[in-house]
Amino acid sequence: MTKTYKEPEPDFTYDPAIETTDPAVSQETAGHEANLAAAGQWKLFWLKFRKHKLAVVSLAVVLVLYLIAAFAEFVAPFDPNQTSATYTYAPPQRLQLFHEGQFMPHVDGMKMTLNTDSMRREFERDPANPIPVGFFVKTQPYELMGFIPMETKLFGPLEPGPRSPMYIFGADRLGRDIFSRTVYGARISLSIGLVGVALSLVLGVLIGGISGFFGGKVDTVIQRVIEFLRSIPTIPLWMGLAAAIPLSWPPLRVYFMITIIVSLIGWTGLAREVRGKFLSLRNEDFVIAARLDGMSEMGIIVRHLVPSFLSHIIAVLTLSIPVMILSETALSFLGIGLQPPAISWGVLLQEAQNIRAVSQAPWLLFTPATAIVIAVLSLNFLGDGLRDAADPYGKV
Amino acid sequence: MLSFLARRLLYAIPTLIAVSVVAFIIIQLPPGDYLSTLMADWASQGGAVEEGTLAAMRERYGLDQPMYVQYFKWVTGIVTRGDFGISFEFGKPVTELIWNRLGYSFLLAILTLIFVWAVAIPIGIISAVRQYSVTDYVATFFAFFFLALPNFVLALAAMYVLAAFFDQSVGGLYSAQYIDAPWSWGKFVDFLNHVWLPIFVIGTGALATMVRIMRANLLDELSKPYVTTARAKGMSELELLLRYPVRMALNPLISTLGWILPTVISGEILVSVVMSLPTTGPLLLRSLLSQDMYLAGSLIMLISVLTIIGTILSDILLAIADPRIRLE
Amino acid sequence: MSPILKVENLTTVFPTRTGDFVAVDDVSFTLEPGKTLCVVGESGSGKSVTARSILQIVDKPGKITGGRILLDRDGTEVDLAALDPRGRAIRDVRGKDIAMIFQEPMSSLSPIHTIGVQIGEALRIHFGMGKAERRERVIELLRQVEIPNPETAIDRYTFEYSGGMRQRAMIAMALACNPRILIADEPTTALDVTTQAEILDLIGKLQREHGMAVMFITHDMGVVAEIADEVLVMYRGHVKEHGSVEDIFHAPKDPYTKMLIGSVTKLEHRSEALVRTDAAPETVTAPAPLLDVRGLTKTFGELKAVNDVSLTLKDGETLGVVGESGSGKTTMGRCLLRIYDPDAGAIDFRRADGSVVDVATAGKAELKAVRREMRMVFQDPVGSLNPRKTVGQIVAEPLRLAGFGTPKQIDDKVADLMRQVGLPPEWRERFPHALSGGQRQRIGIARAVAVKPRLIIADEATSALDVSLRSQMLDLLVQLQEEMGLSFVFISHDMSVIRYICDRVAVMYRGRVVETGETDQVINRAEHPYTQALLSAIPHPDPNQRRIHDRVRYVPEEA
Amino acid sequence: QDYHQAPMLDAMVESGDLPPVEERLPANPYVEDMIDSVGTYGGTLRTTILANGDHYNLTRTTANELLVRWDPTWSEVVPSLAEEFTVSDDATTYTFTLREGLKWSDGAPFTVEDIMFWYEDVFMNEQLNPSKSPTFTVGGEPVVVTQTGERTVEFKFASPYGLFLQQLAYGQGHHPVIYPKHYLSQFHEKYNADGLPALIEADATAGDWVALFNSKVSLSFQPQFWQNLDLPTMNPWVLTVPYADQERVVAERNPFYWKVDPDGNQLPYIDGITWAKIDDPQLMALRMTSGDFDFAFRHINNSTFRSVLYDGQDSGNYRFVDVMDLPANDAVVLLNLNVEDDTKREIFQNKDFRIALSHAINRQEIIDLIYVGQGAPAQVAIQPDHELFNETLASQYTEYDTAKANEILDGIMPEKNGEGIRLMPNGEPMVINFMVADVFGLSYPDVMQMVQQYARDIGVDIQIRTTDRARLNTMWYANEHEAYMWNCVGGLSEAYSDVRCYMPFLKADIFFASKWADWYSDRSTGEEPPEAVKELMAAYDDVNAAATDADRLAEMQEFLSLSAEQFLTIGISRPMPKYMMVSKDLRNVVDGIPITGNLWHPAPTLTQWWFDR
Ligand SMILES: Nc1ncnc2c1ncn2[C@@H]1O[C@H](COP(=O)(O)OP(=O)(O)OP(=O)(O)O)[C@@H](O)[C@H]1O
Ligand SMILES: Nc1ncnc2c1ncn2[C@@H]1O[C@H](COP(=O)(O)OP(=O)(O)OP(=O)(O)O)[C@@H](O)[C@H]1O
Ligand SMILES: [Mg+2]
Ligand SMILES: [Mg+2]
Repeated sequence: MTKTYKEPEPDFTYDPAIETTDPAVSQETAGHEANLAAAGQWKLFWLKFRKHKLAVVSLAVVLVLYLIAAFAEFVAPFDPNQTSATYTYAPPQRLQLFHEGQFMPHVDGMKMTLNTDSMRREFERDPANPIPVGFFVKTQPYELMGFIPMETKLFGPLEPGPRSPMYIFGADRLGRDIFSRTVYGARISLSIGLVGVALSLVLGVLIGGISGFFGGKVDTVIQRVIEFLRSIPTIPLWMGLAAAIPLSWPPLRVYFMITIIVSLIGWTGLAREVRGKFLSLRNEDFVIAARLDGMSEMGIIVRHLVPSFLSHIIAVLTLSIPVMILSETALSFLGIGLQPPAISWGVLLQEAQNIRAVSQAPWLLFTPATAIVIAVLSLNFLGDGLRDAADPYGKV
Repeated sequence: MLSFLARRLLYAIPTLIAVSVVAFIIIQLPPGDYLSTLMADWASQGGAVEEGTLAAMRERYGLDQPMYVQYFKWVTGIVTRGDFGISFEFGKPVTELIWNRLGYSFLLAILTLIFVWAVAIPIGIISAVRQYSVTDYVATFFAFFFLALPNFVLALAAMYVLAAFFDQSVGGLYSAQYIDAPWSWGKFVDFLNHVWLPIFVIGTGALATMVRIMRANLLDELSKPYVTTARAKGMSELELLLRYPVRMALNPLISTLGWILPTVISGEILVSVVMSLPTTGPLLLRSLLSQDMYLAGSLIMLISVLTIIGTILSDILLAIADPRIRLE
Repeated sequence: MSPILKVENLTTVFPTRTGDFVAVDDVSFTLEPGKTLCVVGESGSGKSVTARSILQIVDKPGKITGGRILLDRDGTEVDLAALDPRGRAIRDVRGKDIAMIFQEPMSSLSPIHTIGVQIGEALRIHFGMGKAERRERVIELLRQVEIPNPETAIDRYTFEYSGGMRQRAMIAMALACNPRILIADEPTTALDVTTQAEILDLIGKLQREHGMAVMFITHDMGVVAEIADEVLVMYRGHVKEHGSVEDIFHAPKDPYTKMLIGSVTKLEHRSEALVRTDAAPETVTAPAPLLDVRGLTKTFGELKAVNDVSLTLKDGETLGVVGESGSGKTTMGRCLLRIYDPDAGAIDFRRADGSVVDVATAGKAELKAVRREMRMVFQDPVGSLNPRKTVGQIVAEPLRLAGFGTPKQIDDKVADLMRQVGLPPEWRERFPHALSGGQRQRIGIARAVAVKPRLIIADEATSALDVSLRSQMLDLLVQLQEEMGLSFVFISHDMSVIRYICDRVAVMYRGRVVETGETDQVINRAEHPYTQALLSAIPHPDPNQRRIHDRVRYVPEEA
Repeated sequence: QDYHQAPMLDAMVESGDLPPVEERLPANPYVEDMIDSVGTYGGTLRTTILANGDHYNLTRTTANELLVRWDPTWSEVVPSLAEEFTVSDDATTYTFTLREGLKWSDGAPFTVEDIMFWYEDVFMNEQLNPSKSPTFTVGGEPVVVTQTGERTVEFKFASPYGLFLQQLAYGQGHHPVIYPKHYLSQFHEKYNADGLPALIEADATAGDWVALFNSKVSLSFQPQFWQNLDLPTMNPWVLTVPYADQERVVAERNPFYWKVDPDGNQLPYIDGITWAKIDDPQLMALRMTSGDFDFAFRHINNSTFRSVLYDGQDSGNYRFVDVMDLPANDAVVLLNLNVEDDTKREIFQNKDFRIALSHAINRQEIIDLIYVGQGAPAQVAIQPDHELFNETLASQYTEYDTAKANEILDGIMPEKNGEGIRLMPNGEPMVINFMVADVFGLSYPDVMQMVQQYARDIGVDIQIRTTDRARLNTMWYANEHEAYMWNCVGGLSEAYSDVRCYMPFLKADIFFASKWADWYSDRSTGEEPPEAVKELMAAYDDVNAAATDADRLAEMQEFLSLSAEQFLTIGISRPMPKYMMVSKDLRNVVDGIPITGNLWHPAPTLTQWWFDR
C-alpha cells in the first residue's frame, strides 16, 4: 500500500524581506523527498543503486568472481596444468552431500576402460565407491598469489591421489581438471582484457573528445584517421603485428602487447560517438559557463563533458568486455593468442573448438562459456545499475 | 547535399592511399615471402628446390626489388589497368579469384545485416518499451549469451547439432549436387537451406550489440516531449512508436551501418573457415599465411574500400534520414 | 451557454518511492464555448499536469486517481477520465475535439519530420484526408497563423523555424481539426512582446470565428488581463481562487492571489531602492567609463546578428538592453565576454587596477583576468548548470579555479553566497533539477558574483519566473548592486523589468542599437518607431485597460 | 584379347567421338592385379581436400603414373609406363622401353619424344630449369638422356646411382612423363618463337614465355598443374573442374587410360571423383560421419578424430582400413644445431645436452596421455620389422631419468637462477623458444606442453610458440627458429632415398641443421659441418653409389650406426598405425597399404576400387 501525503498548507502572510521559505520549492523536494534531494552525491548514488536489485546481486557476483581470481590457488582443488593419463575426457562428477542416507560430501567413483578401437577412455559411474570430499582440506604446500605459503584448499578429495578423481566440471583431453582451469582462467580474462577495455576507453574518450570539442581541422584529421583505422580488417592486422613481435617475449607479454594493439584500434568506435556527443555539448551554456570561470579545455572535457554521457560510456563498456575476452579466443584460433601454460577463458573455449569436444565432451565448451556469460551478464547489470544511479534525472 | 557528397568523396582519397600503403605493409610484416612458403611446401612433399630455381622465381615475381618499388608497381597496375597483380599460389590474376568470393562475402554481409536489423530492432524496441520486464531480461540474457560465445565456436557446435540430430547437410553454401550447377529454383532453395546458419552464426554477435544499442537509444527517446505531442494528436500507440521514437533511435544505427561491414567480414573470416564458405575469409587467411602478397594485399584493400564506401553510404543515408545533418 | 467541458474534482498523482505525490488535487472548473479560462499559479503548481490530465497524456508514472472530466459531445457526456488511455475512444477526442499547444515548442516538435507532415498528421488520423487535400489544408493553416511563404514553409524542418514560428506551427497543429477546445500551455513565455501580441491576436480571432473554448496557462498577469474571461489560480496542486478576471484583479480574496497581483503592480514602478539612490546626488564622477563598446559587429554567415553597436557603461550603472526576439541581444552580450569572437569593433574594459583592456583583442591570460571581473548570468538557467554537479560544486567552481583558498574556505564562501542569494546553505548538496526555476536562476547569480566581479551581464535573468518570484529576484540584484558596487548590462524583453531596475536603456532591432537613453526618457518619450511599437505591445495587467489590440506595428522601410 | 570399356563411354564410341577401346589401349596394356576380385563400372568417389594448400592430395589420389612403380607391398620396383627396364652393372645406365601405343588423355600418342622434350627442352633448358633436381643428378652432374630406339630411352649418370630406380618410382619420379610435347611446344620459345608474343599478351599472369610455360604445367604438381584442364596427362582420371576457386574439384575417367583388369576391362572402374574443398578438418570429420564422403584419409586420420569417426561409422557408412604409414618417429624434438645465437648453438651442438634432454622426457606418459597408449618410446629410427632396424638408434637414451639428466647438465651448466633455471655460459637463463604447429593431428602443442614440464625439472625453460604451418615453414627456411617439433620420415624402405632425419640432408622439412644441409648439396654454400658429420655425409654418399641391393643394405646399416652415434635429433614415440576411412561399399581396397610422404597413395591402386552396391 502506498501512503498519500499532502503538504500542510502554509499561511500567506507575504513578506518579501523574510526569505526563509521559498514558495517556489516544488513539492517534489519537500518532505521526505527533501532529505533525499539534499543527500550527498555519493549517498544518493548508493541509495539509487541499492534500488536496482539485480545490480546489487551482480555487484556481489562480480566481487565473488574477482575473489576467485585473486585466490585461484586456494579455490581450485588442483593444479590447472596437472595432467592425468587415466582420466582424459572424464565427464563431470556430481558433488553429492549424502551417501546412502548418511551425510558425507562425495563424488561418485569412476570406472575407466580403455577402448582401443575408438581410441578413447570410457567412464562409468561407480556409486558404490564414493570419493569423499571435504572442505578446507590439506594438500601439497603451494603459494597463494605467488608468495603466501599455504597447505589448505577450499575443497577437494579427502585423500587426493590418482585413485580418487574429482572432476566436478569434467576433465579435458589431457585429464586436467576443468573446474580448476576455469578458476585460474578468470585471472587473465578478468584482468588483462579489462586493461584493454580501459585503454580503448581512455583513448576513445580523449581523442573523440578532442575531435568533437575543438572541431575544425583537428576534427577532420581525427575523423580521417578513425575512418582509416576502421577500414582495416582486424584479423590481417593482428596477424601482421603478431608476426612482428619478437619470439623471445614471454607469452603473457605478447598477449598483453596484442591486447594493447587491439585496443589501440578499438577506441575508434567510442571516439566517434564521443565526438558526436561533444559536438552537441560543446556549445551548451554550462560548458561556456565553465570556460568563463577560467577552466582549461581539458578540465572541461574531463569534469563536465565526460560525466554528461557516462551512461553511454557504461553501455559501451559492458558491451566491449565480452568482445575483449573473446578477441583473445580468435587470436588463439589463429595461433597468436595466449600460449601454454597460461590459461584464460578464451584459451579454454578455443580448446573446446573441435568436433570431439562438441560431440563427446560438451562440458569443455559449457564450462568456460558459462563463466563468460556469468561474468559478462553481471558486469552488464552492474553497469545498468551504475548508469541508473549516476543519472540525476532517474527516478529514485 | 552535392557539396557534402563531393567533400566526402574527396576526403576518401587520402584514406584510400593510406589504406593501400598499410595493406601492403601488413602483408610484409611477417618475415619471409611467398617463395619461402613455396619452398617449405615443396620440401614437405619430399621435393627440393635449389637456390638457382628460387632466385629465378624471385626475379620473375619481382620479389627481389625494394618494397616501395613493388608497392608502386602494384598500385600503378590497380589504378591504370584495374590489375591487382597475380596470386603466386594460384598462378592466376587476383581479379579472377576474388570477385566471386567478394560477391559472396558482400551478399553474406548484407543478408547478415538484414537479419540483424530485422531481429535486433524489434527485440530492442520491446526491451526498451518494457524496460526491466521479464521480456527485457530474457532479451538481455540471450544478447549476452550469444555475445559471450565466439561465433566460430558456435558455428562448429551448430553444425554438429544439425548434422548429428537433424541430418542436415552442413558446410558450404550448397549441397554437393548444386555446387557446379547453374542457377535454378532447386539451387536457390538449397542455398537458403544452407545460408541461414552462417547468417545466424555471424549475426549473433552483432545482434546482441544492436539490441543493446537500440534499447539504450530508444529509452532516451521515449520520454521526449515530441512523443507526447504526437500522442495528443490521437495517434495510436504503435504507429506513434514507429513514427517517432523508433525513427529517431535508428539514426545512430544508420551512422554505423557502413562500419558493420568490416565487422561482419572480419567476424566472417573465422566462421567461413570453420563452415567452409566460399567467401573472402578463407582465401584471405590462407593468402596471409602463405604470404601470397598481392592476393592478400588486394583483399585487404578491397575490404577496406568497401568499408570506406560503406561509411560514405551511411553518412549519406544518415543525411537523408536526419535533416539536421543534411541541412547543416 | 452550457459548458463544453466540465472538470470535477480532478486528482492526479505521481507514485514515488516515498508515497504518492499529488500533483493535481481536487481541481474543478468548466470551459464554455467562445470563452477563455486563464490558469495562473507559480511554477510547479500543477497547471501543466491538469491540462495533460484532460487528454490523459500525463507522463508516466502519473495517473488520474479521482474526479471526472466530462466532455459534451453533441449532447452526450463522455467521461474522459474513465477511458482507456491507449484506447480508440480517447484517441478520437485527442486532436479532434480537444487540441493542445505544449509548453516548449522546440522539443515538442519532432526534429526529423517536416512541419507540414506533423501538422497534417491529425488530419490524416481523424479525417483520413488524402495527401493533396491535406497539403492544401496545412498551407491554409500556416497562412492563418501568419507564417510567411506557407507554400515553402510547409516543407521545412523545426530547426529552420525561429522560436516564434515554431510556436505558431504548434498552434496551427492544434487548430488543424477545428477543435472545440484549445488548451494552450504557456504558448508565449519565450517570446518578446510584439510576437506575443501577434499570437494572442490570432487565438482571439480563431476563438471568435469557431466559438472555441480556450484554456490558457500562463504566468504573465499582463496576458491574463488582456485575454481572460475567467481566471483559475492554482497553488501546490489545488485551486486557490476561481473567478472572473475583474474579480481576480480588482478584488482578490486569497492571500496568494493578492500577493500575485501585488507583485504585478509592484513591477509597474521603479524599484524603491533605486528611487532612493536616484534621488541622491552623484558624488564621484568616474574618470572613464567602465565599459566602452565601439562599432561591435558579429556576423553568422550572411546574418549580421550584431551590427555596429556602440555602448558605454559607467561604474555602478545598470544598462538595459531590449529588443524583439532574435534582435541580437544575447549575441551582443556574449561578444562582450568573447564567448563569440566579434568580427569588428573594440570593447574597452577598465579593470580594477585602472588599466584598460580591449576584450575584443585580448590574449588568453588577459581574457582570463577580465572574465574574473566581468561575469555572466545565462539566459537559460537549466542549460547553464551542469545537471550532474551539485549546487555546491557549481558555485564553488569559479572560486576553486580562481585559487580562492582551501576547500574548507571555499565551502564557507559557498555557504555565504547561498545565503546571500536567499537559499539555505544546506542545499549545496542538491542537484539543479531538484530546484525550482527561480532557485536555479539564483544559483546562476551566486556563481556570477562569487569572485567579486565588477560587471555582470545578465541575460534574461528573470524570464522564466512568475511575477512574484521575478520581483524578488530583481530586488535581490539591486541589493547586491548596492552592497558590491556592481554594474549591470541587463538584457530583457520585458519592459516592466527594465523600468524596474535600469538606469539607461538601449533598444536593439535587427542587430543595431536603434535608440539609447535614460530609462524614463525612452519609456515615456520613445523616439524610434520600433521602440514605440515595442512599448505599445506590452500587455497591461488590468483587464479594464486592454490595449495590445490598439498597439502600433513597426514596419521597417527595407522590409 | 577382348577389351571392355565403361558403359558411360559407349555412346561416344558409337557416335564416333571416341575410337573403340581396342584402339585406345596400348598393344600391351598394363594388367593390374586385383586385390579381391574383378569389379564393375560406375559410381563417383566422393572425397575431400583442404580448400587451400592441399593440392598434393590430388596428386596422391590420381597422379602416380610413372615409368616404373613399386609393387603394392613395397618390396620391389616393377615396370609401369615402361614395359621393361635394364640397369647397367655399375648402376650408371638405365634403359627403359615404353609400352607400344600409349596415349595421352587427349588421344595423342605418348612416345619417347615426349621424354626427350622433357629432357632437352625443359630439364636442360637454363631458363625453365636453372638448377637441376637432385633426383636426376649425381655428384653435381645431371643425367644424360638419349633416345636409343623407337620406344627405348637411356638415362646415363656420370657416377654410380644405385637408388635411381627407387627415386623414379617415388612421387618425384614423374618429371619425365608429364610433359606432352604436342601440347606444350606451343608455349616453348624453341618451337613457337613467333607465336609466343601473342600468347603472352593474352595471358594476364605471364610476363615472359617461361612464366607462360610454367603456368601450363608445373614441375612439382603445383596448383598450376591442376588448373589447366587442357593439359593432357597419363592419369586415370582427368579434371573437369579445376583446382582453382570453385568449391570442389571434379575429375572424370580418362578414356585413353592404359591399364586393364585381368578380364580386359579398361580401368578405372569408378567413373569420376569429386573432392569437396573444406577449410577446416573439423568439418571434414563431421561430414565424413554424415556420410558425405566415400573415402577420406589425410588430415583426419589420427587419434584426435578417431573417437568421433569411430562413432560415426554407421551414420557415415564407412569402415576403417589400416594404413602402414610408418615414419621414423611421430614426434621429434628438433633443436636447431645451426641456430644464429652463438651460445645456444654451442649448447645445442653439445651431444650431452641433447642426451640430457632426451632422458628428461617421460615418453610413456606422453604416449599414454596423448596417443592413447598407441606407440612406444623410441628415438628416430627404422621400424623394428625392417631389415635396416638398428636397436641402438631406436632405443638409446629413451629411459626417463631426470636425475641422470640433471647430472649431465650439471656438468655443462651448473649455475641456476632463482627460479631454478640453468644459466648458460653467458649468464643468460637457458630458454629455448620452441615452435609448434598443430599439424597431422599429432597434437604437437600438447606434446610440447608435456616436454615443457619435463624440461622445467632439469632447469631448462622451454617457451612454446604455437604457430601455423606456413609461418613455421617460413621461419625454418630463414633459419630463424631455435627448435621445433615435427615428425620424421624414413621408418621403412624410403630411408634409403630420404635420410633427412638421419643427417643434415636436402632442403627438406626437417631443418635441424639447414646450414650443414646447404653445404652438403653445394659445398660453396652454407656452413662446413664438424668432421663427424662430414663422415656421416660421406657414408650416405656410399649408400647412393652402391650398385647392388646387398651392398646398399650394408652401406646403409653402416650409415645408420654413424647416425646413431651423432644423435642429432630427439625422438619421442614410435608411430602408431594410421587408418583411413572408406565406404563400406568399396571393394579392392588394400588393407595395410604402405605409404610415406613420397610413396603416394592411394593412386597406385585406386583404379581398381569399385562400388559394390
Ligand atoms: N513525470 C513527473 N513525475 C513526477 N512528478 C512530476 C512529473 N511531471 C510533473 N511533476 C510534478 O508535478 C507538479 C506539477 O507540475 P506542472 O508541470 O503541472 O507544473 P506547472 O504548473 O505547469 O509549472 P510551470 O509553470 O513550471 O510549467 C510539479 O511539482 C512537478 O514536479
Ligand atoms: N550560433 C549561432 N549561429 C547562427 N546564428 C545565430 C547563432 N546565435 C544566434 N544566431 C542568430 O543571431 C540572431 C540574434 O540572436 P540572439 O540570440 O542574439 O537574439 P536575442 O536578441 O538574444 O533573442 P531572444 O530574445 O530570443 O533571446 C538570431 O537571428 C539568431 O538566429
Ligand atoms: Mg507547465
Ligand atoms: Mg537571447
